[in-house]
Amino acid sequence: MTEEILRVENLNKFYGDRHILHDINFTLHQGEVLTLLGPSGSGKSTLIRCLNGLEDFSSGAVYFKGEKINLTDKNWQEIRQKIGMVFQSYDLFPNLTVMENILLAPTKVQKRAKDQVAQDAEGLLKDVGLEKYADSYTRELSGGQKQRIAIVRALIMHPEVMLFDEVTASLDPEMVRGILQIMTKLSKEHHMTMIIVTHEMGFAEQIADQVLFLEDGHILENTPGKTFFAQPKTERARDFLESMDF
Amino acid sequence: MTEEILRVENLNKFYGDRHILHDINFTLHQGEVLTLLGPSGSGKSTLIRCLNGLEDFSSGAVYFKGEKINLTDKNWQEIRQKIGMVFQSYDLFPNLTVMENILLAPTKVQKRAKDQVAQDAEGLLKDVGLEKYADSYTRELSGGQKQRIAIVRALIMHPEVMLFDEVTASLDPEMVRGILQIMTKLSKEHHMTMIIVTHEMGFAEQIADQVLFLEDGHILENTPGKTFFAQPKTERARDFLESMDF
Amino acid sequence: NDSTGGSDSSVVAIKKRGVLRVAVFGDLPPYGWVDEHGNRRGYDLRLARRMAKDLGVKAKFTQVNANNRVDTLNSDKADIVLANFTVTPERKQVADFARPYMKVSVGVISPKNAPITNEHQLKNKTVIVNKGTTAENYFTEKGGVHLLKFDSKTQQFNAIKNKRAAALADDNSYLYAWVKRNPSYTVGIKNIGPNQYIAPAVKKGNKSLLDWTNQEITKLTNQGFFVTDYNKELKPYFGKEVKPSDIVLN
Amino acid sequence: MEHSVINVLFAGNNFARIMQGLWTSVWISVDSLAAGLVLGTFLGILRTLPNKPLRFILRLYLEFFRIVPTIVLLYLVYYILPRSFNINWPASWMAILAFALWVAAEFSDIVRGAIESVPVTQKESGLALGLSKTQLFCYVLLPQAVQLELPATINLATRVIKTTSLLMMISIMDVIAIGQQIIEANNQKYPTAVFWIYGLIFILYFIIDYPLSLWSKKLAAKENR
Amino acid sequence: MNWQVISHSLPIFAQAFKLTLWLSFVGILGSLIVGALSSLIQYFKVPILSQLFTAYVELARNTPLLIQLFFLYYAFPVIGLKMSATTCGIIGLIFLGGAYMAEGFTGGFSGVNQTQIDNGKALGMNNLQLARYVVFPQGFALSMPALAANVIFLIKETSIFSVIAIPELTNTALDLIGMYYRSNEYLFVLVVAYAIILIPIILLLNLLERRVRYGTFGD
Ligand SMILES: Nc1ncnc2c1ncn2[C@@H]1O[C@H](COP(=O)(O)OP(=O)(O)OP(=O)(O)O)[C@@H](O)[C@H]1O
Ligand SMILES: Nc1ncnc2c1ncn2[C@@H]1O[C@H](COP(=O)(O)OP(=O)(O)OP(=O)(O)O)[C@@H](O)[C@H]1O
Ligand SMILES: NC(=O)CC[C@H](N)C(=O)O
Ligand SMILES: [Mg+2]
Ligand SMILES: [Mg+2]
Repeated sequence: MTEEILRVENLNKFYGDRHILHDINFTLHQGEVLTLLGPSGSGKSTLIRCLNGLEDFSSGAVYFKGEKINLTDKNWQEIRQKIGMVFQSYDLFPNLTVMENILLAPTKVQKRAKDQVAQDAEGLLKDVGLEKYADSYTRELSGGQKQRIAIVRALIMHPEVMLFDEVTASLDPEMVRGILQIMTKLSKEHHMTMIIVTHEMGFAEQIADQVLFLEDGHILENTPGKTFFAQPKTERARDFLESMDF
Repeated sequence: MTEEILRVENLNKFYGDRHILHDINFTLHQGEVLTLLGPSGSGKSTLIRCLNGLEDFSSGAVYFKGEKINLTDKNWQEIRQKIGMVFQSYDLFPNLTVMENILLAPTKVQKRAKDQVAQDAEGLLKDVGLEKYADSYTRELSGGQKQRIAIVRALIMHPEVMLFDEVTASLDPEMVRGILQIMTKLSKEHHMTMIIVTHEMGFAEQIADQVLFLEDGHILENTPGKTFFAQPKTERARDFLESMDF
Repeated sequence: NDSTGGSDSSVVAIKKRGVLRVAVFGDLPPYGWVDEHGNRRGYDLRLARRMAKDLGVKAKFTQVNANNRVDTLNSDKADIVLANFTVTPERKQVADFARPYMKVSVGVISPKNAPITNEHQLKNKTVIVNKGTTAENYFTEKGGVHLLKFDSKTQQFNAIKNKRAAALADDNSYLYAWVKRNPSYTVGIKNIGPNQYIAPAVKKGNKSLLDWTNQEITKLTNQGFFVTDYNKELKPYFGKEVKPSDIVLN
Repeated sequence: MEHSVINVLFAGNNFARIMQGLWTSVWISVDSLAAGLVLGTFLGILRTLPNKPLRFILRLYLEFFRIVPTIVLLYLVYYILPRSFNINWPASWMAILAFALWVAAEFSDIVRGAIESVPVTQKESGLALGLSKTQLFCYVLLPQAVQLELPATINLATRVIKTTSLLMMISIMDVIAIGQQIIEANNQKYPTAVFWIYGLIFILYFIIDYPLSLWSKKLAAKENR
Repeated sequence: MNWQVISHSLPIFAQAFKLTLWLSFVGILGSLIVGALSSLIQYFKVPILSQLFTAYVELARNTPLLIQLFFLYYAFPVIGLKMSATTCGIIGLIFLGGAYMAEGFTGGFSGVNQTQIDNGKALGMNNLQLARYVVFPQGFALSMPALAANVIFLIKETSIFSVIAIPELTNTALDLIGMYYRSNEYLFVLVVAYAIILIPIILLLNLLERRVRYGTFGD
């Protein structure tokens, strides 16, 4: 098997008294796509946020390329440059233009040369079909366009893993497809390692190498993608899959 | 054919200079379900809002049970008691309890006796499985629960038509199904006349007697439900249906 | 509107009302001030109470500062001002003064260790005054000094104690009393500008109260009321250098 | 030094008088607020009506009170109003009048803002249920607006209370005026009286206003959840 | 109304007008600096300093400027700290204004979506970078309405400087009334003077506020 990128060991998370994530274990290898499925409130967002330090956790460990991540702010800040993340609410910085949004982190955080990054950015914008919009403000863009920019903004950091949390959930149905295509391309052509939370079952089925099915903060299934959709092991997962199509 | 409930004749609507709805014509009969489909921005919400006077229109007419609706505030207020409407953003009144939300209009507007309506309300709450929540405030409810209350709040007025504008759009996928089931039951068991705007194609296919396909404010197709989904007449509608499933 | 305002404060109206409304100072011992029990006291206050008594009514007080005495009359907030109100030609145009009951002149105090004893020493120095007083008017017209202007006595005396100016100018009659309590200061200039009088003032055109007050002052002067008033209210506050005849008219 | 603090504060009935001055400030605030809130609610509702001239006039009213500092306002009401309009009430009433007009102006803006910020969808849901404009207003908009405006209203109250410190400018024996009398009467015996008396008044204002501020913050935080 | 009285008083009022403008300007500038600083310190919960600034904000916001000035000007010298009236006025105004501005900024900063901050973090920014590139620029735009209201409020508060003998507009008017008894005329000039200062500011700020509300700030 290829190189191990992320490994989670016995991760537990509490909000106050509430035990939100129970003994989470899994491993993600180079180039793999892992899909997190599960009903609303099962802890998918919480888990994915733990993986780049937006939430701290109570016990357990996360390993990045075999090295245990040490839970200081400083260290997370380093790690996050290697782990890209895109959220449901396409949150571009509204006070900046598209290009400024993209350049901010590489120039300020990674201190890369501006003109070089800009060139890079133009390439990526072209890939997602938005090269015309470099100097627009984000309010002039549709939801789908914003979300594509958000993906570019994460990719420009040259991350080794990408985390996607329901990136199509707030989009008009007609916009969804474009975004899913970009993600598919990212996996198939660029072999990006990814963790994806989604409610689009068709898409998940097509892209997932591995499926983690969560309920109430427990991993109920950790199965190769094909197997999960063809014959889910648990009753709960079967119900869940059924409820997803009317 | 059964009695005619709503008829729209040559309706045109402008926002400032922008022509939003072009010569809309259609008829809705007692017990029928009409589904409004079309891409985002095509004018579905605008049209449905014109039908109970939340938007005024520039020319054309709406007939309710054969009588032309006269476009004064006073008259709309009368008509609205016969036309129920539920929106995407489950807007219960946050300052009232569930029961108070439901009782407000029948007691204040229709001047019905409170205890009688309350009894009625309990029945409806039981139908949607929320009888326990009568005295809760709405912030304690989930999105799906709120939306069910909003439907009850409209039904208690004994409307002759119900208008639904993307009522499941802001809900978690698992919640969607419950709401769609309630609407199906309303049509199949209670023979409610309904106009439904939705992005749930499976549901639309199953429930629609008639489909209006809108684009840019024009009616591109006005077809019986079965026909539309099996063999859409226009290229545009075909594209649209395709884009809806991944 | 003079006539309506005047009639409100006519003697008849006052008697009918049973209250004489008097504008007085509240922070100016020993003329008009409030003691630690909350009672209004002073030379002006004794006069006010006496006038009310002679009118057969109760006295009710409105506390004013120097710069709103005229407005207080004009807007009918009081029937009469007994707040050490110096008679000047300008003021006669906006209020009616009755017969005077006190002599006064502007004086200047300064610290004993840097005394100012004649007007030339004030040139280009900072001088504290109270807004709306004859002292302010005098220096404003004369020019040549920098004025620091305060609303009330409390403020101006605190300011001089905080050494915010070389000197403070005000009626010599208070200054005598004040330096006695604050012995590190001296009334370096005892008289500057004209000798003037202090009189009760009523709203312009209020003839009825004006006439009554004139008679009253005459009567009280004859009865020696002001000497008694002086002995009771002022004398304890003054040093030996002040004699009753410096203040009281006869 | 400490000895003299106690002495100044408790000489005669100094302390009781300060408290009485404070009470004057408080009840003037309370009365002005009561009157101002009623008038302001009314004006605020009028400002949401689509009548252009009316809105313009009410806007002018608001801007006038925004432009004129409160000291000046007190002067205008206390000294000019009686002369020009023959309204002559006791000083405290005049103060209440001035404050109430000011509160009404500020509050009308709060009310308008709150009513307008009730989401449009709430209005539409009400209309869709067949509620008339008045019913919509009474059962839906107003109750929600009241909740929205509460923190701003409490803040306004703290400002009114603080502004009572200007009352001494129009011959009202408020806590500061009385403080000054005491300072003057004790100046010789206790030269540091000025420090302690002003210090006490400073603390007293804080004791009254701080709980209100806290309350308003709590409510605002709750709203933002 | 006597126009001659008015025109005679204009040079004196002009003097006071300039002073009011100058004091307001310095006071507002200082308040903005103190306010921004204090708000950022509170936002990032800098230990000790943040408690200190919270206490300051509460103290300053919940006491009247008048008594703050009395204290600075009349009471402080008693314990040996004497400052000129102007210094006291400006310090007082900044003391008060800083607290109000801090609240304004805090309101704006807390209006910045948590998701915006998450995004910034996810891009690897540290706290300083978050403050500089995310929280401050967005929060500032959001705080504009509150800051604008504070600007107007602080300009009006300079009228209270009259109690410490600073010859600004209100003091000048009350003084002239005390000397020449022309209340109508002088109060008229006074109100007009405030209108001249405040109306353009109100208009300007309305404009700004509208731009913020419609999200066009930053164009
Ligand atoms: N800040 C918080 N404080 C307390 N509880 C929280 C918090 N955030 C989330 N939770 C709880 O943690 C659980 C998991 O939430 P999470 O958002 O991870 O679910 P999810 O699987 O992402 O759901 P969805 O599909 O709706 O996004 C839920 O029960 C939620 O109520
Ligand atoms: N208040 C308004 N002022 C101006 N234009 C408007 C307004 N409301 C809607 N529009 C425009 O009218 C057109 C139709 O909008 P409408 O909301 O009816 O579309 P829709 O079909 O309901 O879309 P969606 O599926 O996104 O809800 C759009 O182009 C929209 O931009
Ligand atoms: N308050 C005062 O000092 C009054 C001063 C002087 N007697 C005047 O009338 O102007
Ligand atoms: Mg989630
Ligand atoms: Mg719509």
